[in-house]
Amino acid sequence: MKPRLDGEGIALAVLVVFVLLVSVLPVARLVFEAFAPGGEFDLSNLSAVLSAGSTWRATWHSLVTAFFGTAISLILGTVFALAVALTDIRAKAALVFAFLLPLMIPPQVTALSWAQLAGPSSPLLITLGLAPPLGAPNPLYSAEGIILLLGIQHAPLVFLSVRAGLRGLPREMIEAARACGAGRIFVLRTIVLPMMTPALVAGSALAFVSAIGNFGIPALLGIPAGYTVLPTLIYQRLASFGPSIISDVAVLSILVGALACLGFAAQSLFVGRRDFRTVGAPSEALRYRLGTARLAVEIGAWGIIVLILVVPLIALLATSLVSAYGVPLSEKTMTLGNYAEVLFRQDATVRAFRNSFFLAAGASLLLMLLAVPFAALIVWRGGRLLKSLAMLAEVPYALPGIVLGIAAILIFIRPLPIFGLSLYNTIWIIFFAYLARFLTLSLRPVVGAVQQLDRGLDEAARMTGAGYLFRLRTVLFPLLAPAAAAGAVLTFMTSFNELTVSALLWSAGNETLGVVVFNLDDGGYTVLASAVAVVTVVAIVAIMGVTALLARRLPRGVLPWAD
Amino acid sequence: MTAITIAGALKRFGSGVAVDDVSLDIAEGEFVALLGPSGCGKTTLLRLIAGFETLSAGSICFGDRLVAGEGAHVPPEKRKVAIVFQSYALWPHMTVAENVGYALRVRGLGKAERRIKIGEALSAVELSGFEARRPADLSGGQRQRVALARCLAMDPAVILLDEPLANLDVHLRASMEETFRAFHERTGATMVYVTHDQAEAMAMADRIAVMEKGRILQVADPATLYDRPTSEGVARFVGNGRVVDCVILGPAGGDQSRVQLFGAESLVRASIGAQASGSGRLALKPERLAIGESGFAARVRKAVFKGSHTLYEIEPEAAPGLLLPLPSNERLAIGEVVRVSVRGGWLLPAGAGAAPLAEAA
Amino acid sequence: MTAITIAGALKRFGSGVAVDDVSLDIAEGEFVALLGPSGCGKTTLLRLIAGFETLSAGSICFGDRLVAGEGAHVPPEKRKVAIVFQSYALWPHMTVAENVGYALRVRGLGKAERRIKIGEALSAVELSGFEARRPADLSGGQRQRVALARCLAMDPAVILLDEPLANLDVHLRASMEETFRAFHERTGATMVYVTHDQAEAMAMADRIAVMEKGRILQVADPATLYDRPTSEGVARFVGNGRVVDCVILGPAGGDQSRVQLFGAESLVRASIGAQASGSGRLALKPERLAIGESGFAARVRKAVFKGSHTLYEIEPEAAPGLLLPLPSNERLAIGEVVRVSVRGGWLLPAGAGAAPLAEAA
Amino acid sequence: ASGKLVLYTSQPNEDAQATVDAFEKANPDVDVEWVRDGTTKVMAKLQAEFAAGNPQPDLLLIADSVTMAGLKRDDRLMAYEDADTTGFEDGLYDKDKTYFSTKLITTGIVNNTRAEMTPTSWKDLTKEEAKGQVTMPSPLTSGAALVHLAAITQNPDLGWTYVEALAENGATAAGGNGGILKAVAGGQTAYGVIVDYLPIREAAKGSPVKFVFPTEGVSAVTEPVAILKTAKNPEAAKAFVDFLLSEEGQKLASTQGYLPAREGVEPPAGFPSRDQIKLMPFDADQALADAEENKKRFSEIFGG
Ligand SMILES: Nc1ncnc2c1ncn2[C@@H]1O[C@H](COP(=O)(O)OP(=O)(O)OP(=O)(O)O)[C@@H](O)[C@H]1O
Ligand SMILES: Nc1ncnc2c1ncn2[C@@H]1O[C@H](COP(=O)(O)OP(=O)(O)OP(=O)(O)O)[C@@H](O)[C@H]1O
Ligand SMILES: [Mg+2]
Ligand SMILES: [Mg+2]
Repeated sequence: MKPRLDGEGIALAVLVVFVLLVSVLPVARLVFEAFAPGGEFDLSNLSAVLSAGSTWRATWHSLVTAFFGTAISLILGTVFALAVALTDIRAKAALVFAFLLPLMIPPQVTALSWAQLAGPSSPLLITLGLAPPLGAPNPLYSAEGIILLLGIQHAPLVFLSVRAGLRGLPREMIEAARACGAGRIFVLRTIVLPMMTPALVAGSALAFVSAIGNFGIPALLGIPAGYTVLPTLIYQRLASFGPSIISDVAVLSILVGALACLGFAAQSLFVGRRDFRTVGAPSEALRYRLGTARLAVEIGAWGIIVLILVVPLIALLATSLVSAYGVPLSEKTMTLGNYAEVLFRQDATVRAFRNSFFLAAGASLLLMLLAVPFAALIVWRGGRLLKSLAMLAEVPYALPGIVLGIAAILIFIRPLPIFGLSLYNTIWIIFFAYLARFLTLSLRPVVGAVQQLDRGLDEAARMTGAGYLFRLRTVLFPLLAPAAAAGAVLTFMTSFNELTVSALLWSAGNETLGVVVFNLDDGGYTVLASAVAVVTVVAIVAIMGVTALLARRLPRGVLPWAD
Repeated sequence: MTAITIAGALKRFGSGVAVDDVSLDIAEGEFVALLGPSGCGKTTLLRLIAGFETLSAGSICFGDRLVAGEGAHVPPEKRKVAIVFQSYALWPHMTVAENVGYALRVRGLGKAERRIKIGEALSAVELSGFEARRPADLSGGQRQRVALARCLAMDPAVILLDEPLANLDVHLRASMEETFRAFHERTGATMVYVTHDQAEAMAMADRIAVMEKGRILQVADPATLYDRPTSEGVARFVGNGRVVDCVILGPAGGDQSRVQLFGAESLVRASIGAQASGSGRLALKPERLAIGESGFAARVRKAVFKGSHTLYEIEPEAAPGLLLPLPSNERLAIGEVVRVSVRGGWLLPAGAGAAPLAEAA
Repeated sequence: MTAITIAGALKRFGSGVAVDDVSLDIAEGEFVALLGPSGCGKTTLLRLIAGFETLSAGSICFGDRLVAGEGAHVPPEKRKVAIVFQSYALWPHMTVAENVGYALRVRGLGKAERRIKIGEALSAVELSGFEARRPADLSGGQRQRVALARCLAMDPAVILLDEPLANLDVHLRASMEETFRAFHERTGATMVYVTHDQAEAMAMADRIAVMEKGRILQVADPATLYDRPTSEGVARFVGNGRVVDCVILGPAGGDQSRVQLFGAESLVRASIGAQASGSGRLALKPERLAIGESGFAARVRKAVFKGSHTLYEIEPEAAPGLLLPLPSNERLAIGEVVRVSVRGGWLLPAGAGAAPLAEAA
Repeated sequence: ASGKLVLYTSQPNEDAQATVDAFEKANPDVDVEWVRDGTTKVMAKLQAEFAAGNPQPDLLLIADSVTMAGLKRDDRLMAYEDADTTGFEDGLYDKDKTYFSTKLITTGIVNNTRAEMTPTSWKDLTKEEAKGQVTMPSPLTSGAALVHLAAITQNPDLGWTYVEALAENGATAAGGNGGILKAVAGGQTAYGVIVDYLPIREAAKGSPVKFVFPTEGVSAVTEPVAILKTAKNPEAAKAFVDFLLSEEGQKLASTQGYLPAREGVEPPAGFPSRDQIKLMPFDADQALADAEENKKRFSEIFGG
């Protein structure tokens, strides 16, 4: 086929350049560092790292925790998505809202609050007078604990992806099966879930890659138990001395990237051969009547919400209301001083809110705009170039944030060749890193959605002579809006209190919320850190609430929490 | 015994009424066709029977069992009815064989047995050899046939079919009609068949229910429906009929009446108790008109070649503006004036035009 | 001037061939119908013309412009053709009005103007008042009509229609046919119309291309196709025809021949240069058979009520096992022996059965 | 001195701000830009900058002398021969004057006030009462913990046998000092090994913890300051070092709640007086040489 410079060709070129820039460049820079530390070709680091037993032990641990963690995310996220999308349970919007919020609570907080719940005492339990005596080793400090928390932390990724998929399911598909006499479970097993494969796979791939790259949870729960995974190993390497650190870390990062690509390979394996295109229009949402089981399901759902959201949130809240960590919360000790301190006295907090909002909103919007054409090109046009680009886009998300930060420093510390201006020490380097890191988060749900789309809908628009951009705007975007919005929500929420990438890249005036929370916490001001975290959650709730008010102006199904 | 009893069924969508006070008894083993214009509520009625929609009012019983209405709603999977969807609703992730064999899997049949039944069903729809294809790789008509095979393989007691042959050519259609008839004879299943194609309905159904705007106008066997419609709607809808004004001159023995039509006198059939005089409404079918020596004068306005014959449209001189279809093998020129005799019309019962009769035969 | 020239078009799907060496010239403003059994490649051919599929071999030109083949492939949006999809492909997120008005928006028309055109298109398909509905809330036939309206509103120079009336009842169909014809006359658009319904094709098309298994068997005007098929396939497919063996007795003046059929002698039409003797193949249409005093003896096997007439199947005594359709208004009993005369058959050109002729009229 | 000065530090935000403010007040012409992060992150950032050949800071003010010894080994530091070290013990600055201690952050024992025992000696942590109740920062992630491990193992009375005894008693090693404070204040464990200022400061605010200086002595990280060889503004950097080592700078450290390194400066409230605090002997260069070996051995003992 002759190269054409039409809208699609231009879009393709833009996307290729974008992915090369934000995904391939950092990865390539790391690979370069692995093979040629400091610019000179030298494989001694590579072989040293790869021959160390600890490397492979950590790799294995990473695989195990990510795999089982993903399994938990998959189950939890899918069950929630099914309950919300296909049944007549009540208060769906609130449920979705509550299910997504844990994305906003730093995993360390969740881990800690659960550890406290299982452990001998906590501000909450002491306050209630239920604190057990200082006691036995905590069961959460184990591989199982890591798996459990990874599973919970990433369940919303699966949830959003599957829910967007379920919106496109024509109801006749289910009805035809019911007419065959199939009961609910059978329909679920043979029709709904298989047809949701693209969404399920997209969601689990995200969960898997997130679990591979997660640092907070294994750091908190794994290190005490002597259970090292790749990101914690990388962190430990960084804490050592000597000139080969960056190279060592680069080698380990390549391993992480390889594991992430494994997830992607599994994804193509699952989706590649089968067909999920639904012909015709998706109909309005289905409502399975649960009858008497409804109450039980509702109680179960809210029970899970209590565990994954309310408990950590209360712990966070309790901590933010006392003057010093460990002080029991009572009428006398309760104070709003921490809030006053972070909100009114430390201008860094407010600045960080502004920065993080700008970064998160900017990155999620830009990535959403790119994800739709990119996903359509990947699925409909195919080709090896696009497939490998899609795979490479996954890697920066899987890398521990600190490594991506290092890669960004390696690339941007010198002024840009042509423009002569330097991104280093500006907010733009963080923005760049966010684009690199969250591209896949925005992209995956949309790819899943395109795989389910009837291509005729685009063809019908082409017939009218509509150009590429016009079609994008009027047909593809609205049709893919639920999935694109799911991706944007994921991106926004995860980047809003992102820590590990910005920790290396921030500079004075360009703090992010994550950095502020971490710096407070690290400096021993846990109560202030908790206060900022609570304010962050409140801000997110407010933002979600405002968007819900605007929901009527958006295409249906765009906002997961406004049905 | 009645297999399905629909009593006063009503279905609202928002402010609109899709099915409006429909009552219909369907006997066991009966083959009933639902006939009516697009958007008249056929699909909705079928979906109500299958249980995919809940009734806004009325009730539906299967035998003695109340399945919908009065607070009850038996879910579709418990109703044991098979359905072929207008949109096929094939599962894209399954092969043709898996689609067809789904119900058998639900029933827990073994693999070998399943394969045999799938093979039978596919060969009944002339799709042997397509087992391993995906629905997306089939032509429209092939998809429709897979949907049919899926239904046939279920061996159900009640089958609901929603325009199952719409995308097939005449020959395949004839052969599918044959398949249905054979299936119906073999299994004695009760069938409700939605179609917009009258020939199909006439050819296969024991009884036909004609619907319009959510209501049933008439339920009767094909010949009755064709020859003795009880309402103008049915007279018009079935067999490309026309309803014209005439003057009743008086009864003519048997069920005949004499009428004056477009200035000429004709003998027509009339229902028992039809009016004896005054003005009446006469239902005419195209093939009841014949060009000859006698009859009223009409001008040929249009000719459409139909293969086996040409369909003319004629305009009676006595009723300018009214166009009547008339099939003929003769060659007529546009503008030519011919004499047309009426070989049998049907004098509609009085008041048939005003209120459509929702009545079971 | 030719609007579309298809030369040796071939389309493979995996190992199968969906469109096989098809050549067809379509003149500007012509109305061509593609007729053929399910799965014969009609949709694929249409998609090739529209540009949604790439050719495996051959070429397609619009006027002098090469749009597909020989390494070129003009994308669909640049071809300026409108298409109505068999699966409708309505945009679920838009209202009916937005669906219909999409092309106008593409062209940058103002809101007011758009509204007028949308209103016109919708009223042409009898869907006025449905502007604000979503496709999901429409019946099957209504969806199909929205797809039609969307296409009409585009005012295109070339229109491709893929079974656009499959889900409509006879009356709506007739009225849509009328709409198409009027549209065609008004705009002079070139139309390619896929259908499995012969009557539709006969009634509307200037020429009809009959397809079978990916190949074009014959392209001709409706009457020729009906009366003078060049191959057994066409003879059988069009007008519910049958092809039977006969013995040619000799020419009988004009284009007539005398043949011996089932033991009786008949006069039939024959192509110029038809065989003068020996055994031949005779194409029969049901309405060419008539029950009377003379002719061959046949037994009535089956009767299907068709409303305007009854379609009998008769079995010639001289050819047991062969069933011929025969429409009649007479009442015949099953098993009765009747005499059937042939009022006109068509002696197929020699070799017509062996190799289908892909030829333009 | 004048111009722009870039400082990388691991001091807590508030302290860093106070230090910079005080310095700028004394040197109004210098404009200090500072970046604050955990030691590991600061070092990772710095290493990446080294690798890219463009280190940004003039000046480092980070946790421990071992890290500085490493940088010195890699020839990254500039010697400041003329630095005024009066009042500083010998061990508190590099003999080549490349880095200088600015304060003493000692590592001792913290216990929850609800704990059964109040430990006084390192060895108390190996007793039955403390079984499974001790947590400490991991030398794999915390610089202070690595220094502490080196000091313990360099101490002939304690050594590796003591470390092994701790492990046998079910002690855990996790993360950094912040986590230890949370674990002990939150009551997950009764005892912790921790740097002094965190529990002392929190106890003053009412947190249920108590800090103990064990009888054998404490290890200390000294938050050394150093000038990079690549410093773009060495004059201002030297002025900053001078300020930190001056009596005024040391008093500031004291008001921030740290033990000043310079003799004769009043310690902050809650601390015993300087002469009552016993420091375990410590050899930074040796510690650097042993670092990898120590980490390996530690992780063998504690797993991971
Ligand atoms: N994507 C595909 N992959 C493989 N085979 C295909 C594909 N699309 C169509 N076919 C096959 O090509 C042949 C022609 O299909 P096409 O859709 O053109 O038929 P059609 O004439 O439109 O039939 P219908 O009247 O049933 O719609 C069929 O046998 C079909 O199974
Ligand atoms: N979900 C819905 N919401 C609102 N109106 C609906 C809905 N479904 C159907 N309708 C309307 O109800 C009426 C009956 O629809 P139905 O699908 O039963 O028609 P139908 O007789 O099957 O027509 P067709 O022959 O065109 O398929 C139509 O006017 C349709 O627009
Ligand atoms: Mg319908
Ligand atoms: Mg087709």
